Amino acid sequence: MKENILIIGGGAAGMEAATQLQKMGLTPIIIEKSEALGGHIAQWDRLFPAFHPAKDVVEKMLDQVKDVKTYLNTEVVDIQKDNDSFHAVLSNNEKIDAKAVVLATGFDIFKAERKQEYGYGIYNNVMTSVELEKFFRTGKDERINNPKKIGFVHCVGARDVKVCNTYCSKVCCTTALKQACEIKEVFPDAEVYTFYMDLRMFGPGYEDLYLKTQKDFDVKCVRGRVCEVSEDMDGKLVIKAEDTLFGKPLKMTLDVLVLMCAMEKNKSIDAIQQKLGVANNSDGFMQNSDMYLGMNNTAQDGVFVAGACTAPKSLPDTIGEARSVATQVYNYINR
Amino acid sequence: MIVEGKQKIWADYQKDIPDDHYFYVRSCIRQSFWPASEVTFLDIVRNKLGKDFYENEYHTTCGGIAYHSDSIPQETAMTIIARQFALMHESGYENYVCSCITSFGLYTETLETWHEFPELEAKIRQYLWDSCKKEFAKPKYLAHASDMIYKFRFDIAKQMKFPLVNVKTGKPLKVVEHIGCHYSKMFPSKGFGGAEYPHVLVGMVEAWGGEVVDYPERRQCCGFGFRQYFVQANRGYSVSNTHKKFESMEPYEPDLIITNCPGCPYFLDRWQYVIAEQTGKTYGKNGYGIPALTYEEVAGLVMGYDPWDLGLQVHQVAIEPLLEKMGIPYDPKRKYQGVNGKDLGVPQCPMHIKSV
Amino acid sequence: MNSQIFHPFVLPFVLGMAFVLTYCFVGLIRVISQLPKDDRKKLGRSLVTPKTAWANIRDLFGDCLFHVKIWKRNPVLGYMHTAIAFGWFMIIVIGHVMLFTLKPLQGVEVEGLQGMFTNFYYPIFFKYFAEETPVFAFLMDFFLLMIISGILIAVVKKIHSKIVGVKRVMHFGFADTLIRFALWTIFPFRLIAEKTNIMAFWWLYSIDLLIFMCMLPFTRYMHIPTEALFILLRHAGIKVTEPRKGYALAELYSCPSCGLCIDACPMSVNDKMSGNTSAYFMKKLRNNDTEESQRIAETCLMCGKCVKICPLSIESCDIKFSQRAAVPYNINSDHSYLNVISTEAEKSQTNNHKPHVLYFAGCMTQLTPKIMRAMKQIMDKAGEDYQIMDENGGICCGRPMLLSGKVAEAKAMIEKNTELIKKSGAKRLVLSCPICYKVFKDEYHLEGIEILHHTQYIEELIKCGKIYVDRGDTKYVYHDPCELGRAFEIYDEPRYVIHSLGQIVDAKSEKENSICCGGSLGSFNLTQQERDAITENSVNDLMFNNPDEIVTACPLCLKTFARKSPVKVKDIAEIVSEKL
Amino acid sequence: MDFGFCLSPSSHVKMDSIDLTTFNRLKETNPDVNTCIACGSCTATCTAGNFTEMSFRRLLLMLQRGKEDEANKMIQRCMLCGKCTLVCPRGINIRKILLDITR
Repeated sequence: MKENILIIGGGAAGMEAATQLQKMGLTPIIIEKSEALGGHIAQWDRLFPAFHPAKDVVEKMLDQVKDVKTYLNTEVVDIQKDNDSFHAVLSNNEKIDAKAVVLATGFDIFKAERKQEYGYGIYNNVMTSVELEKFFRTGKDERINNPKKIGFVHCVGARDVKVCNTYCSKVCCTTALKQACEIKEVFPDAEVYTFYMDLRMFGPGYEDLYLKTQKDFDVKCVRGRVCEVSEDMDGKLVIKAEDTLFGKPLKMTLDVLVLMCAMEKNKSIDAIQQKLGVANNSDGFMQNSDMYLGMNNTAQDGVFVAGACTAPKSLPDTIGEARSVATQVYNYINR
Repeated sequence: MIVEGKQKIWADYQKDIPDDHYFYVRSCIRQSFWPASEVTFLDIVRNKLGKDFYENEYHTTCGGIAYHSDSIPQETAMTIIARQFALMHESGYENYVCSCITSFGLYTETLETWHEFPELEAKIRQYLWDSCKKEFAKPKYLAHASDMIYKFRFDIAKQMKFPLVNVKTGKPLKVVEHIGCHYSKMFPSKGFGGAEYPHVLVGMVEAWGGEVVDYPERRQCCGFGFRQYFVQANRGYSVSNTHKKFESMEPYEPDLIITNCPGCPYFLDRWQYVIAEQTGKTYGKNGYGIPALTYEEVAGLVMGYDPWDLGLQVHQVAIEPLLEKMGIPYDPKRKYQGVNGKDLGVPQCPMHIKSV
Repeated sequence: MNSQIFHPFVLPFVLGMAFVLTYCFVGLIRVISQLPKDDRKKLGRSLVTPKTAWANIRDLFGDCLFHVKIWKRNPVLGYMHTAIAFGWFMIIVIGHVMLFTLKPLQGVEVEGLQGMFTNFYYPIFFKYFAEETPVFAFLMDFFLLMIISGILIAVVKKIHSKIVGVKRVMHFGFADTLIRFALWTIFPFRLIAEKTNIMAFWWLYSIDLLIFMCMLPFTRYMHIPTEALFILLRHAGIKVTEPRKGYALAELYSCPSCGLCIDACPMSVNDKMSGNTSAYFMKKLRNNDTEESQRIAETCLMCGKCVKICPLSIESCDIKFSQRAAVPYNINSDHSYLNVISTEAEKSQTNNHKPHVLYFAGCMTQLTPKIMRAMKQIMDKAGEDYQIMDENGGICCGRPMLLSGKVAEAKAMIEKNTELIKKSGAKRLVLSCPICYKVFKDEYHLEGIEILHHTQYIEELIKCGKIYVDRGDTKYVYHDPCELGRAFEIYDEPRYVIHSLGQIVDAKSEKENSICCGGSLGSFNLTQQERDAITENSVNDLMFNNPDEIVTACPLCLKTFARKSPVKVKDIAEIVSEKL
Repeated sequence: MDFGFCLSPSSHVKMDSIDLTTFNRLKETNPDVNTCIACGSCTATCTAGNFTEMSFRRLLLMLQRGKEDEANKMIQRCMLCGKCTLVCPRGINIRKILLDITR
């Protein structure tokens, strides 16, 4: 049994699904559009809730897929289903036949400039959570210059009908608190504020992280959304928000403002997704057949989904789904 | 500040508007407060730029003030508007340009509402017929008068005599641009540059050699806020809001404020006097205020109109320091002379803010 | 025998004796002068009143010399203390008797100043200066050996306290350690000097006495002279008013730092917390360490166990209380809003019905509504004519405010509650919370109204047949709440009630030895983790005989135990209502 | 000149210039003050809150937003009964903090 399984996307979901499928005796093939495997997680410095280095996880995952046939810098440009096999054409003109397709295309980061009132791309010291993570990884970012006051805005591009994203992006709350602690580690004298609408600490150890953020790191969590950002004469950011717990508007000057950008559906796969007959759900992510028992299945036989392509997910969620998709594919092949 | 970021937004929020042939409607407030501005506008577009802007003596208020003060229902306001459109239609025009921001906002709101609820449009059509026996056609293009000046800003720049430059230092004047709330805050796509970083006035200032200051309270309302101003007891809110803006812009030392709304220049101008009376503080240099001008007045100034013909003497804040900065000659004796040289009398000088 | 009347080696002793007597005299004057005028009068009266005079004599002997209370608690320690104190006392007494009865000495010509001092040093260094008769020699040697046997126990206790049944002992500083060694060596040196008559040991003996007496005022051994004064003051009925003045000062110096309260204290579940015990508090306050004594005063649970077991009955909780009250506050309370409430309450009592029983649940019971429900069921069943005073929330009884040392502020609440209670026209007031009970009993003036805790009330209902309960075979253990047990010795009523419901087993520590649940409002500083440790220890103690259920009579104990108990925790009213 | 109206103070809490002395002093002895999650249990159960505006949750926020006068006024209502401490899900030693604020 050496059936080809086409896995589109070489991030956490794609790599983990490939690892499991290979162990099951199938032949996974990973198509990754960027120049390396690892996806978003490879760009991350440390993981919540326990500040675990992302590198450790990524390296282990990479090691597990070292024998998996992988195409880098490659996209699927066309795909057809013929009876029970799929014929894919890659951007390098290679053709691949596979018995099943796993969509593990993950997410895109919300384009922060779309929330114009936050002035990303206009004010010098407004940055995104992804850029801050890069700073933690590399120690370099010209916006971060011994800041004294740092603010985090939650739900940028999430839970916001104004940008047509009404869903919760799930991981940003915990990420914000993690990053707030980390920036406090780098600049212990800085005052750090997070502006949240709700703090959704849904996983094990997350609430502990929240407590630690407040108690050990003295991060000030303010319930209220930053509504507008301006720049003052010194290039510092003047923000306005309401402290909704206090019932009064706040105004303060910050040196750096970090926008916790939401996950959005990775749209670069739209054309292929359409050809495979996989629809989107109301949040714009891929529609699986049902959220309980069919979370890896789609309306199309032989086409499976895993990871953040169906909804914003944390890394453990994604890995769990990748493992379950492998079982689904295996059962499908041996049906 | 990353200019490229703003330019990208400006590029995203552009609208196509026709070059010529407009049905022009005046603003209730502007023709009372700044009558010369509308005269100047028509003079510029008709005589300096050679465009066709038609006015009809039968047009009335759009009903915006009553509507925003909650004294007439939306249908009434819409019927009034339908009548203006009927006048435009009867005059053979299909491009509508209004002088008032509130009107512009209300026209936009009305057109968008009719678009979403065609049955309402049908109802208003009936109301208009029942009340006036008129039929209307919706304008093909709706623009605000400042959109026109924005559109022709480079043509105006070609005829410019006094750029927005301090003749003594050679440096560009620092200009605060203040957009009327109803210009694009309700419908960002209907204004040049959108709601967050509107370009309509910035474009003019930059085309005429000035430098725009972006201060933290830039987005704030001038303080008019219909319900706040109309009730005397609430005027404290109005002046407090204006005060907040001036406190925020003060460190930038702006030379003038340019506005595109009927109320804004009025409140930004008169409240400077009230603030000075109450706190003793003035925001310009040497006890002067910061002149708050309409875009037509600024256009008129750079094009070399006589300041007193532009009606700058009706501003509370003395204009002379700005004229001197720009090197515009003026005759102080003419300041308080009427149309035929009639002496209008010199107003009393306030305690804290210089009027001459 | 050296037939002379003076030798320079007596000088250290004489110096020491002079110093210590002067110090004690000055101290006595100071304490007396710091007493409020009324207290001084009380003291004077008590000395001549036969009843108190007898009590003084009884306790001076019983407590100071024989340490009766320590005997009761721990015979080994009792012997240790008696041996040293009584033995030393006897040596001094017999020495003086010898001095005046033995012929050879009366022949010695003593005159003037020297003669005065000889009265001091003769009995002490008798064997150096004179010959004893065999009877006296035997008595002196007997008591000397008795003291040394006591000291041997002390040495053992110091090396390994558990042998003598003590878990935790005080940790002392340099001065206390030095004087202890001085004390331990005084008597062996005396023995050696007397038996060998080596001059060096006479010197060592005398110098040892000098060290001991000079250090005495600055160490815990000051309790030896102070205790006598303290007993007199206590019997005069004097109370603590200020933390370091008058009576409190006498108490501070009377505390021998014996450390018995350390093992008794509920906080002694770990080393860190055992530093919060009364012995340390007294020591810090004696040393004028205001910050630390303040911290301990505010950490104390105020369970009163240390006071109960103190061999001297030192009221350390009162001193802590006065220490709390001594803190200045920048913001004072304003409870003027309570005025409005009374009119509200009046409105709700328009029907003019005067209930027989008024039930006041209290704040803590608001958090344990099952107690209130059970009480309602019981009172309904008993057909009582009752009214609930705070069904929709009431005014705090004032005890927690008092515990913070804010006496005047507590008064506002006490007055308002008094007014409401009196207005109700009820004859009896039933309380579910011992915290309330304590303050109602101590601070409220409710003449003509009987104040009952619900344990007492339920017992009465059962006894007079107003309610009938079924006896089951559940094994209950009863936890004595501090403010019901130790404060008012209500031990039997709850046990009677529980006994009529099922089997009652003993806890390891009971009644006056009951361990605080850890939830006490008395403490301000304890963290949740520290409280949890206390609660766990207390639960373990209650679980000693594997009961099926823990029964308590305090809503706060109930709530606290419920966090940590392996078995169900119920209020006494609850178990009664279950078996009605 | 009397206009019949006047400048009203801004309702904004100006975080750049507020005085946090009391809160910072509290934080040193009670690191717990940072851990409130504004669940409101303390307010809901408050004995004094039954009759007044007393709310510990709000009190803490007042101190964090520089409204010391308001906080000082509110705290006078407290009866120190300790119910708040018993219900706090974060185990904040509220009674102790209340006492410390008034010192």
